[in-house]
Amino acid sequence: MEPKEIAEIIRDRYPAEVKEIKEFRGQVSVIVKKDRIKEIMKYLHDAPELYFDYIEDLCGVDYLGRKEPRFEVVYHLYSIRHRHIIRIKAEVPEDDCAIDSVTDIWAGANWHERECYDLFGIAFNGHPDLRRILLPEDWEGHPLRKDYPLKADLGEMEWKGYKEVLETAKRNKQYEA
Amino acid sequence: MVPLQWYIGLSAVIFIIGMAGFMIRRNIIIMLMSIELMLNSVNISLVAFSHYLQDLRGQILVFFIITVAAAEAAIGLAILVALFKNKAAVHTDEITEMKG
Amino acid sequence: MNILDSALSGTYGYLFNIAIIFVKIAVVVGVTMLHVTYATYFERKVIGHMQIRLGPMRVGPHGILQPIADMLKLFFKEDIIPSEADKPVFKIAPVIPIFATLSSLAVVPFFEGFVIADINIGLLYLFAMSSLAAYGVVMAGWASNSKYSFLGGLRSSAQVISYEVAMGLSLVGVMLMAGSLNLSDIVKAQQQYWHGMFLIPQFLAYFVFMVAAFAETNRTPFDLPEAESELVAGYFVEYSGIRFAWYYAAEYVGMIIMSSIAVLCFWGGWTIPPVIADSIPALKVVPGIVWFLGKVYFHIFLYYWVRATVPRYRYDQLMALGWKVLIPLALANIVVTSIVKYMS
Amino acid sequence: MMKEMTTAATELKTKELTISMGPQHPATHGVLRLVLDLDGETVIKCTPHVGYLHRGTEKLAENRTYISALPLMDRLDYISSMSNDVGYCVAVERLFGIEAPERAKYIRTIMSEMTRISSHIIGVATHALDIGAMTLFLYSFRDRELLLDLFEMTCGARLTVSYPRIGGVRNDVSQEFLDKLYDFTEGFPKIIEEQYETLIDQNRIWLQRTKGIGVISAEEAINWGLTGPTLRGSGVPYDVRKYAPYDAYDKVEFDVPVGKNGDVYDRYKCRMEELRQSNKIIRQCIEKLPAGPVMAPDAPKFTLPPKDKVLSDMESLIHQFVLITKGPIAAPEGEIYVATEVPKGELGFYIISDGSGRPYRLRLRAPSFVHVSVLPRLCEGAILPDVIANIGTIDIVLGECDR
Amino acid sequence: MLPKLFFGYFAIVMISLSLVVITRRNPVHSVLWMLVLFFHIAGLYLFLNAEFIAAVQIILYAGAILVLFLFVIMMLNLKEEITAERFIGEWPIGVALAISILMLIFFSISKITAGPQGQHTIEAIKAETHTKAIGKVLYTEYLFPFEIASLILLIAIVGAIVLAKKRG
Repeated sequence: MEPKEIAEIIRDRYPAEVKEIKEFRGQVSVIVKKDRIKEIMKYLHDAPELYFDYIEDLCGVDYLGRKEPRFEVVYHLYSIRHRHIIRIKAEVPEDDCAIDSVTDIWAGANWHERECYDLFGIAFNGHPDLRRILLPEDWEGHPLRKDYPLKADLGEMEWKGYKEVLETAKRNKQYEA
Repeated sequence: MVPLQWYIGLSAVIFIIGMAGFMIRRNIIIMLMSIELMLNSVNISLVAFSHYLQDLRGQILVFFIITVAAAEAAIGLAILVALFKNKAAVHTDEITEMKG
Repeated sequence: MNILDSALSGTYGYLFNIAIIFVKIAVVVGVTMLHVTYATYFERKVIGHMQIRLGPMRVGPHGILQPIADMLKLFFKEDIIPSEADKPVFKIAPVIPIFATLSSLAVVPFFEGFVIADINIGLLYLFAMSSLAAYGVVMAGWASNSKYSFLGGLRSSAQVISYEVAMGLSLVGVMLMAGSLNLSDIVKAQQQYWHGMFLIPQFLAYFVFMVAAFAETNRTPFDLPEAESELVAGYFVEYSGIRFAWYYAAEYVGMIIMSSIAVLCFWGGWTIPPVIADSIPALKVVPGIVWFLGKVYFHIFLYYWVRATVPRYRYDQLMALGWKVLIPLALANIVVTSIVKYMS
Repeated sequence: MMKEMTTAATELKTKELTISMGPQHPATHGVLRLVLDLDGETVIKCTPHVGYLHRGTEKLAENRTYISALPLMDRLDYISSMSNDVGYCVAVERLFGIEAPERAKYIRTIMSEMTRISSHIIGVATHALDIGAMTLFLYSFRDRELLLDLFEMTCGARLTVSYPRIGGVRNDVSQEFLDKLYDFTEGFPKIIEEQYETLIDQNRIWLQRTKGIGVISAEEAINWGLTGPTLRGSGVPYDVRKYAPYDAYDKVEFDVPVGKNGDVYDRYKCRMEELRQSNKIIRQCIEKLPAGPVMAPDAPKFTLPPKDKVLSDMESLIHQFVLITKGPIAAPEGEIYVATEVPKGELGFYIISDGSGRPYRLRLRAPSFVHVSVLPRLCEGAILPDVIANIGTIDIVLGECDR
Repeated sequence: MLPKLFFGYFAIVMISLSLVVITRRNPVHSVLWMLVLFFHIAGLYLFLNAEFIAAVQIILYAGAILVLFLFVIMMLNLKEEITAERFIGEWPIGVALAISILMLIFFSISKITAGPQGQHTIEAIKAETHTKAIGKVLYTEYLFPFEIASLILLIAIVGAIVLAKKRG
């Protein structure tokens, strides 16, 4: 089935949930609200003509200052039987940074959700074991958020060659278009 | 030539030590080992008798005692494992289930 | 007169006999330890060539001095004892296997008439000593106070007890045929046959014995107690320096002992089959020790060969093999041997 | 009384032993840490801990241009860096809407398949080494050495190659390379058969250690998100190279080997068969290799020009300057998910572009990450040595898992 | 004189070892001291011309039974004994009881009279080898008890497996 058709099916079934359908280079994203995400996912997994039995990917995206709500949780679903793919994007606002877990639909989502929690701070309701995964358990902050600094300010301990590089970069900035 | 009585005396002392160990210790492992000690002391006297009386029957008895000791150790330790699985206790005071 | 007196009495009196015994012990232990150091070298060379690499090449020509360098390194390495270890047990544990295996050498006849103690229960003595070697492993596993060594120790104690049975039973056939437990007598008994080795009538026992011997010495495919990929190094994971070297040496002495038992009980020891000796009389000139060592080296090579070829058994499979295959086979061998012996 | 005893017997068990396997452990293929709760030797609970190699690749990539993010991809699965680079380049090309020339596509396919061979032989060999068969390990490293030499011949690096470029490959391959590679492919199937398979395939111990161990059914494997040979061992013929071909995969003939029982042995067999298939693909690619350029005509906008050109040609100098400071021009706004089949499984790149020269978000869907997560499912209820077999069979690289 | 010296050494060491065995707090140490004790017992057997019994003593007691003890101690991981009330309320009572029985035995030892001598003189055994001599007696005169012993072992094997088997 073409991704476009799948998106239409989802819109027909959950008209209130689907906010937008986007297409780029043949790939279709369905942007949905987060409240009934588990129901939608369950439907996508169980419906015989869709049968998305394989979750390719689950990740978070931070749109700080670009869009509201701030976060998106992106699901890439694939059906090995029907060979079609769809991208579902659930919007998660910053003040209610939680979404339902899909772990009991796809066991493979377990660690992806943990990673998303670890790096973005998006909580997954109903996740069996929501702990930090890549970072140490006592880590502060969620590094993939856009407001998380790429690099710590080391002050005096900084390698002095790096300062020169920074200064050169600053001087060159004016030549950029 | 060492007198036979010396062997019997040695055997008796070890037997008594084993008996004392059985009575005053409360760790079942040590108690089982005390039993082994007692059986061994008997073996010593049996071998000594056999040597002095020039008869191999004493040593045959040692065989049977070793057999029984092996069986006893196996069963005793199996009971111990079973008990431990049930009770996580190897001190005799705490094992009073048999009474009831 | 008891056994101690008999050992000490002789034509030249106590002192001379004691001196002779000490000289023999020194020669046997010295030569064996030299063989052990070079057994490690040959193992690395043999397995290296089997695995399309060269093995040690740096120390001396073709790495010939490598074992000496290894030995020196192990001697001078720091001896680390874990702080939570049971120190006396931890310290004494490595001595037991090397003591047990080296004392096994006492009853091994290397050639006609050369044996430190020609006792009548030679084979039983060997069993007794090989069962002792388990203590070193179990004690090390327990005293290190590490979970990996502990698991290694547990596995090893179970393994050694199980395979001891199979090994003992496999040699009963040999005992029946030879009618003796004295190793020299067993060798002589083999000379009565044209083939000159019990290997041919007792091939089943030989198979069981070799498998059990691999297990007793903790060699591949039965190296579970020290499986480096599961238990890192098993029971001696906490050992270093000279204490580690004792374990290492004991393993190799154990291999030599097991190979010697196999050679003595199944391959005719220092003799060659009468058929061959009669057809090529020139071979009779060759001293017995040459045949003995040749056969022992073949078995040691077998150890290396197997190590380079097969994967490792799993713990439960190892137990199943020991109890469900080897012991029934050994028992069947005993039954058949006794029936044949009774009939003839 | 009797009833109490029996309930006590079923409820209370022997004290469990918790052991920490890793992060420094010879069988964990890197810095994986498994916390195992053991009852005797039976694993009751297995908790993997990953992240010891976390380098923040995704965060770093967000702050780099598309080109300078390429070397990060080398270091994901460091034993199959070529496949990761190819995957990344395919993804970025699709985002930019450009196409690599045919010759470059074939070269990339050759390189990916060479990587697959070298990765699979490492996977199988270390697996065998963990189980105790060490000779296979050294045999296969001999053959991997030849492949690494060929990599070195083409791009100067053996491990972290950074050879593919957005819009093609860095430089053309030499005829000597092709000849040597062709010679390798002539002899390799025989090596597989005579040296690898005879050594362990008929070995009773190997069969006992692998058959019926770590069984996972096809449905369950899909549900867990397994990919690559780990999934195909369960009998699911899912292969991105067939389902969504990229590079020259739609122009070559190959089979997707699948297993039947989904146990350790079937996954091992799948890898062995894939070696042959990869060998076949390489041969076809060499035979069909078209002539022509190895960079797309509009590639200078995306990829650094050669160094000698920069020093002599004004155009190239400008391109170099712009690419370094701003990144590739004209990155369209949008998002794309591209999956590629790397040796370990499906490596997915989800790139969100905001129209600048840097990816707004670069998400890496790493197969090893998913495969590690299935370890508790495979190990619980098994015994300790099976844990080793299971770690080997999912063929993980922790650099990719932790990113 | 030499035999008496030997005996003296064995007696002193064995008695002190058995005291050590029953007084260790750590059962593993206890087992290890017991191992040394068994070696001395085997030595004593050699001294009494019972070489086969000596070998069996080491193979069975040291090699099997004690390893079994060690195995169980390690498996259950019983390192230290917790001190609490004893089997016989006060330990001096136990010791007194033991010593009184010891006294009784010692008084009776002096009354021992040796029975009739058997036909297995040392020379006869030497000529035939100890193992063969013992085997002959065991498999002729004591064949029936020997078979019963094997039954005992069988029952012990079955019993141990049934007891230690996991339920459910």
